[in-house]
Amino acid sequence: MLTTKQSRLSALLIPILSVLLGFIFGALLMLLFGYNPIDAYQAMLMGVFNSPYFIGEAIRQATVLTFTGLGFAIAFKAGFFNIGIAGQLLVGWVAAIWVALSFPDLPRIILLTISIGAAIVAGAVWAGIAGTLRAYFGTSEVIVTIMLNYTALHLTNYIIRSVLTTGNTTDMVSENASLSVGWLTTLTQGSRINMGLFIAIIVVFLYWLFMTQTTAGFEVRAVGLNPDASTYAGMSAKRNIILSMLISGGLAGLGGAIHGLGTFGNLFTQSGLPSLGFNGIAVALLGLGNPVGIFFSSILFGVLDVGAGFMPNRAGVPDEMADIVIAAIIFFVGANYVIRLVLDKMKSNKTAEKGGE
Amino acid sequence: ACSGEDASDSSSEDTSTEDTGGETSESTDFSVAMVTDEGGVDDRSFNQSAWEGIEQWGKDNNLDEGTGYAYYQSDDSSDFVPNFNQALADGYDIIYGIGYLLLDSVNQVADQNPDQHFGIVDDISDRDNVVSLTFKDHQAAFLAGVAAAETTETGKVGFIGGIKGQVIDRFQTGFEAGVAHADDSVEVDVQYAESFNDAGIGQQIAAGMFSNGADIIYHAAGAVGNGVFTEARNRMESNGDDQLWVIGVDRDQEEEGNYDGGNLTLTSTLKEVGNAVVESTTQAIDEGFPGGETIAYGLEKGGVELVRGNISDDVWSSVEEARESVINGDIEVPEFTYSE
Amino acid sequence: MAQTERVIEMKGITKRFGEFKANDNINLNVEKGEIHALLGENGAGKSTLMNILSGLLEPTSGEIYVNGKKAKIDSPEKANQLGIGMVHQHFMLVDKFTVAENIMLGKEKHNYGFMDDEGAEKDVKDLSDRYGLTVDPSARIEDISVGMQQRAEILKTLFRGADILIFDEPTGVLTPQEIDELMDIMKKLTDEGKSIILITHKLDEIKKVADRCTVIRRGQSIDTVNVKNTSQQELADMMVGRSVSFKVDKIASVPQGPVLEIKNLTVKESRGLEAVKNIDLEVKAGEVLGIAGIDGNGQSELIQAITGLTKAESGTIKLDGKDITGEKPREVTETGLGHIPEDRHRHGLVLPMKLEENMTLQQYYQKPFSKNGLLNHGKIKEFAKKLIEEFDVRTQSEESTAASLSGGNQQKAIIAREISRNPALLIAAQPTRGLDVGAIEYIHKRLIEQRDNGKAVLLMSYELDEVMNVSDRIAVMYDGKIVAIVRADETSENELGLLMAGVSLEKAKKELAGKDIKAGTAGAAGAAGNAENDGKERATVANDETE
Amino acid sequence: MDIVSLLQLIVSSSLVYAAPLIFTALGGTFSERSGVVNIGLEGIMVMGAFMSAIFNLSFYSTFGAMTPWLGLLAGGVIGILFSLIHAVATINLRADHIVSGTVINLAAPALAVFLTRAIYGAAQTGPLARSFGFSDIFLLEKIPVIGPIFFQNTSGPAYLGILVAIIAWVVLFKTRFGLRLRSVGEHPHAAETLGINVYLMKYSGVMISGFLGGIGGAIQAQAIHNEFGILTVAGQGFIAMAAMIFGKWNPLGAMGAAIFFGFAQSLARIGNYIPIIQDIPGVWLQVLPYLLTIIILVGVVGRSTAPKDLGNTFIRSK
Ligand SMILES: Nc1ncnc2c1ncn2[C@@H]1O[C@H](COP(=O)(O)OP(=O)(O)OP(=O)(O)O)[C@@H](O)[C@H]1O
Ligand SMILES: Nc1ncnc2c1ncn2[C@@H]1O[C@H](COP(=O)(O)OP(=O)(O)OP(=O)(O)O)[C@@H](O)[C@H]1O
Ligand SMILES: [Mg+2]
Ligand SMILES: [Mg+2]
Repeated sequence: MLTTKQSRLSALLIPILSVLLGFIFGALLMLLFGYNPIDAYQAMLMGVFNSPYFIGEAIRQATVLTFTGLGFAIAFKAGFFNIGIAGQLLVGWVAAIWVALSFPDLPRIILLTISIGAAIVAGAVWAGIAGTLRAYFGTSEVIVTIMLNYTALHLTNYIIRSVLTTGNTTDMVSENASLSVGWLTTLTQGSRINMGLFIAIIVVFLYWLFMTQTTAGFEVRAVGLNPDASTYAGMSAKRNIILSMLISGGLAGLGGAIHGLGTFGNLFTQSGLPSLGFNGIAVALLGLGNPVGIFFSSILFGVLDVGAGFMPNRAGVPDEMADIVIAAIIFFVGANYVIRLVLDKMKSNKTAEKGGE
Repeated sequence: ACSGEDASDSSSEDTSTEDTGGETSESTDFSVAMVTDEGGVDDRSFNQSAWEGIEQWGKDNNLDEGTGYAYYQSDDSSDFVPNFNQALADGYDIIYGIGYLLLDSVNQVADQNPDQHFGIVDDISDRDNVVSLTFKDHQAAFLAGVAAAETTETGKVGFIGGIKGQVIDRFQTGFEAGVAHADDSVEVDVQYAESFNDAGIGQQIAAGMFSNGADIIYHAAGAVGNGVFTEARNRMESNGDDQLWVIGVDRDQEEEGNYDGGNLTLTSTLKEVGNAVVESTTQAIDEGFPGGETIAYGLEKGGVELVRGNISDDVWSSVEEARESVINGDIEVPEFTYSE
Repeated sequence: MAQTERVIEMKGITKRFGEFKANDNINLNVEKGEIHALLGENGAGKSTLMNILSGLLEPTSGEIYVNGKKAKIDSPEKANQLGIGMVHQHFMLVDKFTVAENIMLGKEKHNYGFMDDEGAEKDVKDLSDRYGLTVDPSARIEDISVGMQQRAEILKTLFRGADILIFDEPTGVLTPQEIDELMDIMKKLTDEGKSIILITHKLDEIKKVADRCTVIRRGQSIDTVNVKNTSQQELADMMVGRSVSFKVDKIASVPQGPVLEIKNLTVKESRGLEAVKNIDLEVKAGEVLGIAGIDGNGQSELIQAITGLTKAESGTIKLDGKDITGEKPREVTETGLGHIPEDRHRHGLVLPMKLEENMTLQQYYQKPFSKNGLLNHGKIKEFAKKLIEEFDVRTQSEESTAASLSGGNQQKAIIAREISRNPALLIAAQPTRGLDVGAIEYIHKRLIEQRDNGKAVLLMSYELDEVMNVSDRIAVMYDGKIVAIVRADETSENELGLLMAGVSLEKAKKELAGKDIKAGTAGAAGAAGNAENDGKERATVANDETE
Repeated sequence: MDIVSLLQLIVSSSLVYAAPLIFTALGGTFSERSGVVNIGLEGIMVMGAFMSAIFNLSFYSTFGAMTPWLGLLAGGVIGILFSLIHAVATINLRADHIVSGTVINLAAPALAVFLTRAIYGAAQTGPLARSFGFSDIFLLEKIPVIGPIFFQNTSGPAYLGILVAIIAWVVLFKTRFGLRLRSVGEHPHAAETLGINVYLMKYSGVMISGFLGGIGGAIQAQAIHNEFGILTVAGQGFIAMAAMIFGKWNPLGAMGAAIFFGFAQSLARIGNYIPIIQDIPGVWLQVLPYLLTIIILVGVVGRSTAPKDLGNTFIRSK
């Protein structure tokens, strides 16, 4: 019991220390270029935390990142590198807006359900292609998802212009397809925070439930760790490959729906793949694949992302600095072996001291 | 500000700021901010042009950056609305959204803040507290078409668009109309890169167009255009006998056209977003905010322009002629071909 | 022997892993030209000691003298320079490289950095001819037999000029024939003046080739004895630390109705060749059917077809009266099959998962471990604890990962999992590979217990000892066919050896009748036989229950 | 357009597009052959593009027409430096290779733009002093028919890439260094017991990938974009990674895959001048390169096997 508690503590300690070290690294870099790191961080944090509006915005951003992060994580757990989260998010976004625009007058609960459902299906299908090819032909999911990213990008732009509208931006969806929650909007002084937050919390719980408490999750984990032994034990590796990619893509598609309906309420032509997809990878890594960890790391990313906007005007520091800090944080998460080593050394020194007394 | 020189140089001799500078130098309590689209403030396109205009206006009025004038940079489309709100919190009198991508965001914050004044560039908002500044890009493109048709030796010219859509369609329509106006035997080869980023695609399309006989390409495709210039430069450097030209967009792209042995930027169409923003600001100070209005900046208002560049004297006089006709209404330049 | 020189002298070697002492003040002397056996239970510290000698591990304390000179062996490179080479328990070969490339790696033959493949292959050929270690220098490791892989490993050390060779459990993966060849090779090497340290769990092998034997128990060196003057019994006693004198009693089997019925079964292997050719086979309730045969004669494919991992080409398989031909592994398992796979790391366990999860790998989806798709962690833990207790799996806790267990305990966990489901048919493929005598005997006992409970057991093993001791009937496979089915108590290793080489039963009987048994080492068949030690003298050790 | 000029057009525009991909995919091959997954290729390309642009602008007055070629070296060197982050993280600090690669991809664009701002006061450098231009391949250009199609007015860097691919193949499969590098990617513990310095080999693999990836970025900047900005490298690193896998971790395969990708793009862009292809709707032509890659991968190439120890952290026994 004690040992598990201790390991849980160090599992918490590592991301926290990584975040600290990341900030310190950023500060050093800023000093090197003659910027004032204190001003910069103050601008970033105060910018967000001094205003309910920006807290709301940070959470809104975090909400979408939670979905993309979880999406990446489940594929990763099952042994796949789903680099196609961005494309799956995009097709989810398209599907949600398409459905919402097609049936503007349906009752809200129904319209939201089918819009979001369509997005999940779209994302799942998009990732499912890669999963199926992997399962039946052994085709590298890395290549297929990269290729499907670009395919999604071009198809999306085509659909917007040729199917949904003639311009670059679709109409706004009707009120019935809005995710906004009155009291939350009011509380955050009009931010775009939306019911995606609650969906995210539910999904975090469901993800945990699925992975640790269900037989299907057990299979996904087992197949991810040792497909041969899992096959021997009567699990279907093929089925689980496809299943985990479907869930992965479904989560990304759900993120697309929340982003589309919640953040924008419409869809517009994209010149590149949404960065939320790739940041989802970072979020998953910082969260160490744990759903609650992913949720909190999404919030950190949301704050950094929204707060970064304050740095140029209030501290004169280019907002690229925020990305550098994020990269540094992930670096330390990755190199946690060193952090662990130092922690262990400190611990053993302590116990040695105690023992000596 | 009809001259198509490098924007940062031209600011010192900018005529449009002179119009306003003398009268408004006292009104230091007025402040202006802009929110960029994803291109950022130094995109060497309309964001940069808008910012240079605002910056100059601020300096002329002895304002400080950060209180009297400011920009808010968007790295992602989801930054638009928060950036408006940041500008709102910082208390600017007018906040401009630069580029059609910001329309929905402007409308949204305009609804939430009915007493605040906003501007949108390149699109039209129907809100009462928003002034819409549009540009008759098709007029400048028309002149580019005239210049191209009159300059081509092969009777074939090309147009490369970025991502298909209304805005770029305006360029294409104007250009095609200009070509037809000058010489309807000249063919226009139209292609879209479906990207604003991948210069490699620009280079491939340009290679195809040149190989297929076009000798002038007009691009309206952002960074994809870099590849168009590269292909033209490569061809000119390996075989300088057959003159090829590129027509730049949004700002004077003369610099991009330098090659061993000359310059191949025939001309560039300009979009003087800075002028328009300053003009509408001045109007707001002097006559009250033109909320709900749409101000279309065309050739006549110096909102769009074609630079002289490397256009020959003969051709330039045809261009001048065409410009007169457009301004005085003899020629009505079509805006859209988009119909499907 | 007194005048021989000491090539290796390890003095007071201690190796700690954290708090744990894997080697505790061990002394070991090896003389020139001898084969020195190292004997000890699983986890006694043999591999650790040898890894220290070969420069892979650094001792916590202690000294090493090589040829009388004190040496600091801080890298494998250094060990090479000192003439020490090790043939590792898990081969250290690059599958995709050729034999020659593997042998040359690190000491490549090259012209200005460019590989001289032909020269290298010629050198390897010369070397292999010199020591009689037949290999194909240009063949890829992944395409050759385990025996040839091992010869490549040996050549690797010889190529580096090793005078002192360490063999860590070299026979565990070999066929009887190959084992015999290896013994000959070892003898030949010592004749050339090389010294050999041999780690093995097989006492008969020690008796057969070793000159002296050092016994290690729980990280400590117990004694070094002269093999000639010591019986297998004495060696076993020393190894375990107390007298072990009994053998598991095997009452005669009482076979009943058939549990497994195979008719006209043909199975193709992955490259599309027929590996199992039109086989008929029956295993009855209450009997252990052994399958003997040299590796690669279709045994693995036969098992894969029964378990549903490979589709049968033609024929039918019935389990407990139900036709399971073409069924998926899960259906087969549920019909009543337990399966201890050959490769426990790859197929038996999900190493990074908890032991408790591994223990329910076949049953997690059934009641009481789950209900409506939801796992019941309490029940899983309870079940795992029970099995750990019952099967004496040594682990810190049921929450430890399977990877943290020793090989023997990992195997016990698998056996616990499979037997606990009480399957009508238990297939045990190589169930005791690499395990010590204590563990082996325990596993054999459990298999026989299963039989005595009226279940059918199908045992596949390359070790004739094992097949003969545990089985009631033995089916011999050769070239994808069952060439004979004999009663275990009516056959001999020599007969089996001949059958395994493809000799027909009548012919084998005739041949054996005509010849003196002692001389029966002719050809491939003889490889299996060991006349001096016809299996009766086996030391059998009860499950080690101390501490 | 006559058939010869059409072919010339297709060949040269395929090669132009492929050139950066060839180098970067070759880089990835070296890294992964040594057992280190490198999804950071994209970031390495960004740094290479950035550095070559600075070099090009700063040293044109000194080196003249040689500048872009030397710029490749500049890009390669910064690529090496940047790849060291990946090497230290994955080899010494035992970081997950994907995590570390993600760090590279996050950090590189931010850092490069940050530095560009610091140096040029804007997010882009502006046009470079000198770009690659077309090259004629010495002597080969004189071959009738073939010469004009393949070797005249074509991409110099692409042919350099082809040459480097052949060299890389020789290095990887015919030299002592290559054997050792591959052994480390397949079975590092075996290599260790034979006295091979596993860390050194892995460092070599990653640093070569940095060098070649940096060159890939430098080509992207100096042969195509003619400037450095955030859009200069936009996904090419990922495509190169796909090419590496497509090519089954074989330098010649990776090169072939990169050229194939350039060809598919070219077909999509030049399709308008080719009968039949002309009639395919635009959107399909745009997604053609991507779908074609998937189809060929599934139908023809089949499953590819990565180096056996790819992605694992090597922990020295002791
Ligand atoms: N790297 C290590 N870290 C911690 N403990 C270790 C390590 N290597 C070995 N041990 C422990 O040291 C002990 C001796 O292991 P070793 O591998 O030497 O046993 P062995 O005698 O070779 O056993 P076997 O017969 O199973 O091969 C074991 O208890 C093992 O758990
Ligand atoms: N790094 C390590 N940390 C802790 N224990 C280790 C480590 N490496 C090995 N061990 C332990 O060393 C023991 C021996 O390992 P080894 O792989 O030699 O198994 P084994 O008992 O010899 O099994 P087999 O013969 O089947 O391979 C195991 O108990 C294993 O858990
Ligand atoms: Mg061992
Ligand atoms: Mg062992």
